[in-house]
Amino acid sequence: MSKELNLWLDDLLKDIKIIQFKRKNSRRVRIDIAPEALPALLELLQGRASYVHLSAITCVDWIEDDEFELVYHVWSYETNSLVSAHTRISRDPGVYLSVYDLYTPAAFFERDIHEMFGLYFEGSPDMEKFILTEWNGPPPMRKDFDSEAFVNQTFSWEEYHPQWLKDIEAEGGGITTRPEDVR
Amino acid sequence: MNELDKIPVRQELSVAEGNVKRSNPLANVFDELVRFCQSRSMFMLHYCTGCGAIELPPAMTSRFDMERLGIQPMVTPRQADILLITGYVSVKTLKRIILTYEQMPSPKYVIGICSCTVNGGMYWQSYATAKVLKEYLPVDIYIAGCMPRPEAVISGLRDLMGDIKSGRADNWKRYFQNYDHYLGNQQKLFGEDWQTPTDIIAEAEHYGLMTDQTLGEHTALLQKHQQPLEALEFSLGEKREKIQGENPREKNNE
Amino acid sequence: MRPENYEAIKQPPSNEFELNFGPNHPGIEGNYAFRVKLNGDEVLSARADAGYLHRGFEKLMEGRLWIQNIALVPRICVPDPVPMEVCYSLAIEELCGLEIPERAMWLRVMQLEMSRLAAHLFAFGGHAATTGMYTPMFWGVADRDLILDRFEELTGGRVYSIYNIPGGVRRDMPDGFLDRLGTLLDYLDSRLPDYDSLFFRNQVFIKRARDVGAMTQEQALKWGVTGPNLRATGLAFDVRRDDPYLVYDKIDFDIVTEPGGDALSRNLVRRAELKQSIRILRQIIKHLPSVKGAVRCPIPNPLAWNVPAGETYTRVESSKGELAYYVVSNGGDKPYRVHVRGPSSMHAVQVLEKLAVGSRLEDVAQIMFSLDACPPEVDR
Amino acid sequence: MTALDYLLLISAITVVIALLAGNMRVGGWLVTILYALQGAALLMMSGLGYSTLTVVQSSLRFNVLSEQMLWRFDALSWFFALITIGAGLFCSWFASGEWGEKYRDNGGSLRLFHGALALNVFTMLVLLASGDLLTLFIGWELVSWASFLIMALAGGKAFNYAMRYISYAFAGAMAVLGGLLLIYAEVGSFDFQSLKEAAPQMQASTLWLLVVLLTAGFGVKMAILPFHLWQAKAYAETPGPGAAFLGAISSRMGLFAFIVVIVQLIGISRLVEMEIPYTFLDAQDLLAWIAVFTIIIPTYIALRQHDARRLLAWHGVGQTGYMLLGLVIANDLGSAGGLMHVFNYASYQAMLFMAVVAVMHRTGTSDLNKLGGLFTRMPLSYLAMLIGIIGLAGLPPMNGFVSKWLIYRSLIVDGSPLLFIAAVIGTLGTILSVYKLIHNIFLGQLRVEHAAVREAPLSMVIPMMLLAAVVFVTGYFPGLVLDWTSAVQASIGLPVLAHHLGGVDMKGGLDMIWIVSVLLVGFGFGTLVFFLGGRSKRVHQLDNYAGGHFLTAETRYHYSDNFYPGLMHLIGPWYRNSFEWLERGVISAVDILSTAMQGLYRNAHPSYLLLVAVVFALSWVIV
Amino acid sequence: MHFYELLVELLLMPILAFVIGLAMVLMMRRIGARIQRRVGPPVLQPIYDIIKLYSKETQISHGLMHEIGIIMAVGGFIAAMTLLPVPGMSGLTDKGGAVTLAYMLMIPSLGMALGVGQCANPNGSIGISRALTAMLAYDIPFILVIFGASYVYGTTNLAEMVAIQQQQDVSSWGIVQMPLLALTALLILPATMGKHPFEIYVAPSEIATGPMVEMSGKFMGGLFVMQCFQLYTAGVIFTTLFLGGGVYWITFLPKIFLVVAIPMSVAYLFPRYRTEDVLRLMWKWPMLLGLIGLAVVMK
Repeated sequence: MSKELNLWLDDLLKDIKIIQFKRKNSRRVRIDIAPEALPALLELLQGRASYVHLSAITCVDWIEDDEFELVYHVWSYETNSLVSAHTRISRDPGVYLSVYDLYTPAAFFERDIHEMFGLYFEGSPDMEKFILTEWNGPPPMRKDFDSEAFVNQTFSWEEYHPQWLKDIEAEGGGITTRPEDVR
Repeated sequence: MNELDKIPVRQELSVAEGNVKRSNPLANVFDELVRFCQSRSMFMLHYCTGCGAIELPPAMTSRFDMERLGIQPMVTPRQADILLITGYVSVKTLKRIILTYEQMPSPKYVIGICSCTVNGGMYWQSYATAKVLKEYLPVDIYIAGCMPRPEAVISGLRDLMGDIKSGRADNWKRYFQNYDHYLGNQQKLFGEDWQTPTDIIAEAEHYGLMTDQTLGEHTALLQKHQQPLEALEFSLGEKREKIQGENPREKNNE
Repeated sequence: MRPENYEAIKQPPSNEFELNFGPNHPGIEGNYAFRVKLNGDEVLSARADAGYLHRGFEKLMEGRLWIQNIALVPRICVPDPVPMEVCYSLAIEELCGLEIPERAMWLRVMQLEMSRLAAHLFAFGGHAATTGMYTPMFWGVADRDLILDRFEELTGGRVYSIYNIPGGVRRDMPDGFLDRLGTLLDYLDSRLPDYDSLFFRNQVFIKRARDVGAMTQEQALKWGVTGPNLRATGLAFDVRRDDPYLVYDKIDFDIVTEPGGDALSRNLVRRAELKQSIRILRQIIKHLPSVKGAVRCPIPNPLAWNVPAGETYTRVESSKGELAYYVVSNGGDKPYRVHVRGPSSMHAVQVLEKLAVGSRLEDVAQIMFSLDACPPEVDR
Repeated sequence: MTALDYLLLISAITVVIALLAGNMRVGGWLVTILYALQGAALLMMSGLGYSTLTVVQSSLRFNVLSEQMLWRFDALSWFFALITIGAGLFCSWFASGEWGEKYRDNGGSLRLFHGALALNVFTMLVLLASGDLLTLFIGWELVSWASFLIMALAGGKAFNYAMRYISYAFAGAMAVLGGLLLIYAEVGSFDFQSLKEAAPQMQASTLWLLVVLLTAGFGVKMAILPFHLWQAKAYAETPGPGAAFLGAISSRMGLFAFIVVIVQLIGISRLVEMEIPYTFLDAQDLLAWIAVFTIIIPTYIALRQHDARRLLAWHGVGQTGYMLLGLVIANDLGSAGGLMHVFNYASYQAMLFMAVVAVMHRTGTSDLNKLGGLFTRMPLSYLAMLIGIIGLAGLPPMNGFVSKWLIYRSLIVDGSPLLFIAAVIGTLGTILSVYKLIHNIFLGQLRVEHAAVREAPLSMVIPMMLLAAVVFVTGYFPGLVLDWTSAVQASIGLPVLAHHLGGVDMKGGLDMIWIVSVLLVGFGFGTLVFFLGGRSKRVHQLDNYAGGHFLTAETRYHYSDNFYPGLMHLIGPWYRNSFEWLERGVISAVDILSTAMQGLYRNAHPSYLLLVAVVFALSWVIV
Repeated sequence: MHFYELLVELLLMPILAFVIGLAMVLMMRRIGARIQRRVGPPVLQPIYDIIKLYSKETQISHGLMHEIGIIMAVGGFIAAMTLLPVPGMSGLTDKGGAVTLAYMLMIPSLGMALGVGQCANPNGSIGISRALTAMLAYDIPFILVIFGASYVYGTTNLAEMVAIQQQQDVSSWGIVQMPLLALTALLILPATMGKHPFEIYVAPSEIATGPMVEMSGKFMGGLFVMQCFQLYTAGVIFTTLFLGGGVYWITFLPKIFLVVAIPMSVAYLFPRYRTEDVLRLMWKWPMLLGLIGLAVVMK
């Protein structure tokens, strides 16, 4: 039964022109689709093909292409298979449609992506900050945010070379640190 | 001799004020009794600030049983004596930790558990975690490890007990005495309008712990931003209105 | 918490008041906050507030070598770290097309199930403590500690074992380990009746937990609930069976369901899963000696390992629910993007907010602990 | 001129002065002084209170229909008059200062207020002085109208509640009138003495009718159970100290009339003989149970109120039950308890109302959900309320404990466990709701808009403090009041309680001097133990535990509404407003009946009437 | 002469109560530890805790009422202790009997309630609301028991009750005379001590330990002292009403410790009830038993 459904779905999706379809194995399907068509695809998958479980929405920042890739992982409890729908949207202005009306869990993922990547989802119920409520910097998951530089600029470090160690070193012992390792 | 043995475990920073003997021998005995009781009854705050907290339940429960040593978990900072910082502190948590620490009644002790409290640990790259805990709070004891085992935690607590008994564990006084220093570090991280509801300066004055290090440029900045949170003393007459009139904020509004 | 809020603002005349569950509160799991508005003891609105444990894992992982991240991932979920390692390793293996030896698979499953046992024992204690019963917590944590001893023997670490590496596991188990594990399982088996009569069949507890935080199967599916919480609404779904990984398809175990969907059902599902995990471990003890071979396959120099470009979505069943990693590689020596889908990111946020509204003050903590939400998974 | 004449005369003058000078700045003080003069006149008769004097006649008397109408004071009247004048004195004192000015500025007529208050006192004194049933009835009617006057002063909603009261009062007066006519028909005289002599010979059925009519009639004023609906709202809406006065004494007039007619003239022992058929109850039990339900039901209604004045007014209804219960038990302990409770209750109820009015005066609201944290701003009002609630809840060391103790003890002696438990349920309910009262007003978070609130003015604080002193001193030395109640017991023919200054002489007795002293010493030791610890540092209320969060001023961090949710989950469904339904049903029935009557008058066609007459005639002929 | 003896008694009784109470707290914690399969605190732990709390350098107060509340709580118990007869000392038992005692014991609760109210913390207020509701639950059966005992012994004077029970051997003890009432009292004992499963008002995971939420240092120490008195009171009242009271310390002490140990040993096996379940439970079984017992003793 579930095999048949899978095959039916494969046939169906292969016929649609605007999408790229790729079956990885019996349980994983990758679909690449234009951003305009993605909600329609998800509606189809959810409504007609029983992909009721939104496992995750992932955002990938392809900074060289100046694009965000959004990946919607949906799972079907009936056919036991997972469809990953990939779509790419422009980094600027970074606005996309919410799929909250189809999948309730989308609210969390979209909110998360909003604060981590600065990508805004229209129609999402809650775009308030959640994890980074007390963070004033840029969205940190963007590739152009350099965490290490920020850390070096903001925080100071524990002195790894205290007086007692210097005393030991003066006697000719201690831990040696190569100059290039000193930060 | 191994060189590691030469490394002092404890950093003697200054002469501990708590250790100053009083001239009256009876008072000395009394002080010792009090310190003994303080060391044998430590209430620890129930605040899982980081992942090291996972080793606290084993230390508390049947296998290691902290209550043997008189250590009990307590719910609110008001009842607690020791604040265990169990691991990395994100900036958001650090604000709560400082709030909590200031609400604790002294003598209070801070224990930094896990390597992250020393120098950021494996999150040294992270934009979200504060690295050196002792810049923001006076830490009494570090228990290193990622994460330290329950035995290590208990051993650290026993060291603290020894310190309390001998009067050496008085870092809480340092917070009052060097408030400007700590506040400066906090302001650097949280922005200059940072304030907590606890009026540390007034408390230092109340308990006679003011030094010339207590006040400084940072506390001046604090007082500029702070709406003074005076205790609601009761009043029978018109006193209130005067205070309202002197309210600096209202003046600013005009 | 903006300081300027200390300024006088006229308070609205209102019958509501606010209460903060957490971050410093025994009714909250870990470092997490839950702000509720109440009238009397009825919750009118609830708002989750996370980020106290945020370390930016996903960002950190982008800056480290593939192999370095193995040390980072278990720290995402503290009570149940092993599935994190396994899931991440599986992702790399899939990207590289590595075939890991069968013995490594069995060892991984053994470790996963031990971790599940430990996490469930921990979860009961927390749930019991929210209803004011501390004895199961004391017992459960002490018994969990015995499992941690076995972990230590197997891997060298009590909590964070970092035993899995891409391509297998770090080392084979010591001699006589399976016997000691068997003894431990016998002990745990013998303890279960005590737990039953103390806790699972305690009438007062049942009275407290029944109909608390109840959701129907439709709601659970709609809200993206997974794992034991989904099974407690009567749907027999388990990633281990329905999207099998490692050698779970060779192992015989039942998927336990309960019809109620409330805190009690969730608790009973975990209780039955303890039994199932013990059963799986017994099978492993029986089967493992017959699987010979290496415990890891040859891998390139881990310090200069360029994983082929590609992306993969791997899922495992952790003790909290469906755990998934989406790993993208651009062919470099570091991951281009790792996305962790912690099961609690649903349970601790949306589901908790929805279940808490309309419930009673007494039950808020219980709902959170019965969902077995793990805040670090949310914060990452 | 006897002392009673002076008293009534001064009281009448007070009314006149109040009406003339009420609006003036000194008017209130003048009236207050006149109340003090009334008190002095009363003290001239203080022999009544110590059994050295049995009766003081008034020289005013005249004959109507061969019946001599006369006015006189005995120990009972004196005891009640003491409370009345005391309440009047403190209330008018309270109203004379800033409160009155504010009242006048807000458009109220201070002249009418003082006039109505004085009129109330005067009519009550007239009622208390009644020497026969006819004067009793006249006094009764006067009091009803005077109360209506003060209740209706505020207009609007208050007027509606007052109208409700007056319709109840009319119905009650009709019942009393019926009872009096029945007595006249049976006894042939309105004289007290003749009724007392005739009562033992009366038939049970007549007596039943009499008891039911009179208890119902007097009960309306007391607001005992089926007739309790009017009181709380009407009292709560009365302006300021008027509510304190009414709450303290007004409904006690019903109890007075009840004592005079039922306890004194008919006698409780006669009630015991009147058994209710098919049950094991008699009339005394019936009254006791009515009293007990009057305790429980209004007390638990009070628990649900979120307006401070309503809450207190409902407690007023509930506390009536204790007095009635004590008097119906009618042994030495019980009746002393009931009578003492009249005094105690008046003292702390007036004080509680005053404290609430003081809070209203400063903050403009008595809604328990809009207040909080006023302790630091109004400490003396808080002290008054604290002493008041300890009294109301019946805890040592205040006087409320003594009267309740007497009632409990009488129930133990009487061997009535169910009544005892019911009374305790009432007490516990009182404790719950008074804690809510004091917590929501004075404790908890101080609201931002109340940050600049000041203590009430001295003119309001001093009466409260004096009443607080009364409450504490009569709790410390209950013998002071027990002297008076013993005199009353002797005068109305009940067994007299053996007592001393500190309490009750009996096996398992009570000595409040010891108890309170040890309590005070205990507090002293508690203080010593407290000061063993270091000096305490006061912190701001926002420096508070909030789960590790930062509290801000706009956070509502005060638990006020639905204060006992756990209890309400259990007993909440039992609040069905049955009595409201009943009242509405009766109103509808009366409405239908009156419409029908009206129809008969307006649309009466002679043919219908003829038809009816013919049918009657025929039926008479045939039958 | 007699007056001075009385004064000495009044001074001694609270001190003894406190010391015995400390031992009871230790016993409670040890019993808990044993049930939880661990060692438990050292012998002097309760006294360490109290000394530590009183010796805190920072004493945070939320205002005058916060302080007076604690004074009332401790002082009220100190006063109430003089109404409890112990071997050789009857204190003020003849100045106020069982009913007075029942009401005196509400003074500390009231004091604590007022003190907690001043803290302006809703957690505390909810705790007090729950505590008062629980009081409403258990006080009704408790008063019923007191009524029954007073009726049977013919007095409310606790010392006289002891004397009556001591007239003969065990057969004259209250527990033999009125077993059902004794059972009622035993059922409500955990509730009067505020122990599981009736520990609704401290409930750490719900309201962060309720009334204690803002208590620190000596305030908390006061509550610890109060707990000692509370356990002692529960033990002595039950013993006096039903177990023949105390004539010799050697028999009296085991009795009161036994009475306190019974609810303690079941306390660690239960979660806590919800508030309304406490009410329902208390108003159902103990009331029913008590009423039947009352009917039996009153015939």
